[in-house]
Amino acid sequence: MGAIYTGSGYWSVGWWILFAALALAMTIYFRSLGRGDYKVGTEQEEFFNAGHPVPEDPREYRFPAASTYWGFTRALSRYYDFLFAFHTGFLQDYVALTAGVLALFGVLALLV
Amino acid sequence: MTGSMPYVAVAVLFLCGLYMVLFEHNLFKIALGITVMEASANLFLVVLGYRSGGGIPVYTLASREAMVLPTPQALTLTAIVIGLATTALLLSLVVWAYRHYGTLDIQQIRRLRG
Amino acid sequence: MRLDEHLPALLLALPLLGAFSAPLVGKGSRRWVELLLPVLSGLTFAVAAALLHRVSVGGTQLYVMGAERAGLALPSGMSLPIRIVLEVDALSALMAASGSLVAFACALFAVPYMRRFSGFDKFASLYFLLVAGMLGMEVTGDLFNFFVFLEIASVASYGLVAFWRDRPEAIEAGLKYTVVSTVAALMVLFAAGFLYGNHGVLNMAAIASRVDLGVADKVAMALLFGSLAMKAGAVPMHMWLPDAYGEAPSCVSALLVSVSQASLYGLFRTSFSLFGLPRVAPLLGWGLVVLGLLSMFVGVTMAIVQKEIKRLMAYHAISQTGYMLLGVGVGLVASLSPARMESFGLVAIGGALYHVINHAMYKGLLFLTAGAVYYSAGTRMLDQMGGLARNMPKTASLFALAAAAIAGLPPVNGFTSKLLIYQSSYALSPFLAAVGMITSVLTLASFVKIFQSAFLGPALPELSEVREVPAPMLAGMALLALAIAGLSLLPGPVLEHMVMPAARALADRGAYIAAVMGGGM
Amino acid sequence: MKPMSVVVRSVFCVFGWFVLVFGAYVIVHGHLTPGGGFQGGAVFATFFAALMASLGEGAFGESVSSRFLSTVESLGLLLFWLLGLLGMGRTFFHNFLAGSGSILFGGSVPVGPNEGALATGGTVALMNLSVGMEVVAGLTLITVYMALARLVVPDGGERGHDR
Repeated sequence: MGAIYTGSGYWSVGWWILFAALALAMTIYFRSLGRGDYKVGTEQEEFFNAGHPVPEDPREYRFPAASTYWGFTRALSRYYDFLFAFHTGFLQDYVALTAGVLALFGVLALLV
Repeated sequence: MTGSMPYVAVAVLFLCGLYMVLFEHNLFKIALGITVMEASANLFLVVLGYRSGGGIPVYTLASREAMVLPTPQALTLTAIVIGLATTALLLSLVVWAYRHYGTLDIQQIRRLRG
Repeated sequence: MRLDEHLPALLLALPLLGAFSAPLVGKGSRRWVELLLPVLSGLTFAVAAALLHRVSVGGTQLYVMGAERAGLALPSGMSLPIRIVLEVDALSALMAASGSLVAFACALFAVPYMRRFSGFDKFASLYFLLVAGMLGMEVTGDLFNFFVFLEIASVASYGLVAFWRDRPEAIEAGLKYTVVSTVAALMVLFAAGFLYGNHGVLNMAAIASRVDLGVADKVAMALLFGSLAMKAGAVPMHMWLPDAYGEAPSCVSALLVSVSQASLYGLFRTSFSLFGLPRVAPLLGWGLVVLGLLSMFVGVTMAIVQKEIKRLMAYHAISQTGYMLLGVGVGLVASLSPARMESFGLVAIGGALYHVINHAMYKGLLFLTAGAVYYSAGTRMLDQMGGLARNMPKTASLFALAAAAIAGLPPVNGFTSKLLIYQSSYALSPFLAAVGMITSVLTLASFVKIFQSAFLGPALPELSEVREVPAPMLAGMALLALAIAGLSLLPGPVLEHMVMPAARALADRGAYIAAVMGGGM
Repeated sequence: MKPMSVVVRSVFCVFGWFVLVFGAYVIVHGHLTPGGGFQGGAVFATFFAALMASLGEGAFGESVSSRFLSTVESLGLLLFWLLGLLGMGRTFFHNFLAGSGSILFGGSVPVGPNEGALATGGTVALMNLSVGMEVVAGLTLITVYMALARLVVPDGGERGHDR
């Protein structure tokens, strides 16, 4: 397997597959040991839905894409407010930004 | 001074076109602005190749030493062809946009954002 | 007549034949077009692969259109090339091979995919024009010819983005893309005019040998740099890209990734081969790095909140383009000193070019899987999907492979090229590598989002009738998956025989000039 | 479009044909004078645009179908491509006819100032012809579509969209 040297280390896909197979074998081994304190018919069998109430019908158990990473976007809400204000969907903003970057780069080039 | 006048005309035409694209709200005027910008590019190429007092760059008519450069004229013709294709496509897109949105105001054609 | 000498011309002639004959063939029956599209695309890929082999064995290939001999760039008594010259070095050949492979896969995919829509002969014609424009940009050695191919690719892509003309959003995306892109292409024309007025030539190698960085040269440099960066989709000039990629038919979106990379190729050529002099190298290099950082971060943070599957992927295309800009920018900054070039500059360029071909493959595959989901489930909103892995196991596993690749999970190919970029940009500044890693984590997060909301979870009753897509669509996707597997499992040979020669060809400005102008400059 | 007034119609019927002649002239003399396939073709197609503008769209739509125009367009482009391919003995687009003595524009160019010999130019002249064919058909097609402004989608819209 060909190794790639990056100057400060190397990457070889063969070694990686070897280690991944080793890790997989260990995982399967540990998993096969089972869990002794698991008891059928107690609260250990109940669902946990990230703190949300668990619906009665399992068909309704859904986590829609729109609320994925809700906390992440909430934490960065000021950054996202700016970003959405920036993406106006307005054609003339597109052209103006392109022309602006061209002009800025032209001025920089003339100064060098 | 007069030698650089064509370049001033190129710049003025170009800025007029850019102004139309940036500040007019009617889609047809935006399409016209792009055509004006294309015209300024074509004028620029033709002016580049011009030699004052030069002859016609046709082989069988070449009687003088100085000739107008033929290459920029070929470039201009190609650019005109491309400009025609772009303009035709742009106008048909404008027609379709009017059909779907019922308006020619670019500020109201912005369902895609964010 | 030796055919292998004519490979560069055949590379352009085959897609053009398809573009010209598709409307005529379509007069007979749709089936003929369905045969023509994959067959000619496959032949084009075969020609590109043969060209890649020939370049890697025999060095840079010149092809002078209409000359007495293919390699006759300077006829006797001429000090400057007068005809249109195709100059295919290792980088051009690599880009052409990867682009035509994606075109072949997308053509296979398009045959059943577009069967639900009318106007397939027009679609095929525009598709071939797009391929011809893309390949032309990558192999041409003439600046004005580059502009012409750029416009061919652009006009074809305007038509293809707005191909579903009964959808208002498609028309809107096409309209915006047309206006922005036409303005940018006019800037390329102005730049060609400035360079022609200053030097009297249009051949890129000849211009590069005469560049003196006067005012006209600098203006031309800025115009070329800015407009090609816009065509490649760099932030903050990226906003047409999610519109266009999101609304085009999926097989076109997958190909548009490669077409944008042809603009990226032009940007790299501008930065290295045309204007790569020490005086402006820091400006160009840091310009690429800044655009790259902005693209990476803004692209991925916008992607993570999207709700439409293709729009999300389109924002990722911006973010991944950032990696390439970063890698090549680091290489350009490093090129100022030979020691730094040797220690990490070439690695950075190699990583970036490796990422270019990796990205063409896995982003193409991602768009095709999105198209497959759209074809079968009939929706592109993530909220309306769920449990599709039960109905479409093959598509789901192909998606998982491509998602692992774009997120840079080892051992898939995306990791290899990102590793090269991280390591080399860390040598320039740790901040660059840190932004790259954060971007990679967020990329993984957003693809986990698609995978869990579209493919995992309980089966939805309204999607119970969904079936796996037809075999030609699966074949198109499997072709790209095979390419990903090859690039993942054989990183050493790929890097040694394909990518690093391309990186050296890009970095070696003198060789690019000498191939056309001869050694005695 | 409705037919215009009798003045416009009469003027067009008398003088419109000169546009055709001039367009054909520009196409055929493309290798001798400024102009060529695209310019001549554009002039030629102006005739059809003026025809539709002055006599109304009905005067045109019945006689020539868009299917025919599209065929002519493709044939012109394929001829152009074929002429490029025939040069492959040396290179793509090599002008193998120029100066070969062939009856098809194969004559040799006289030296010095002269009034221009039509039978020169080789494949350049033939390419002008094929491009002229393509441009006439293509521009007329564009004009027809734009003049009729007809919806080019199947009845009831496309199938297969998600909404």
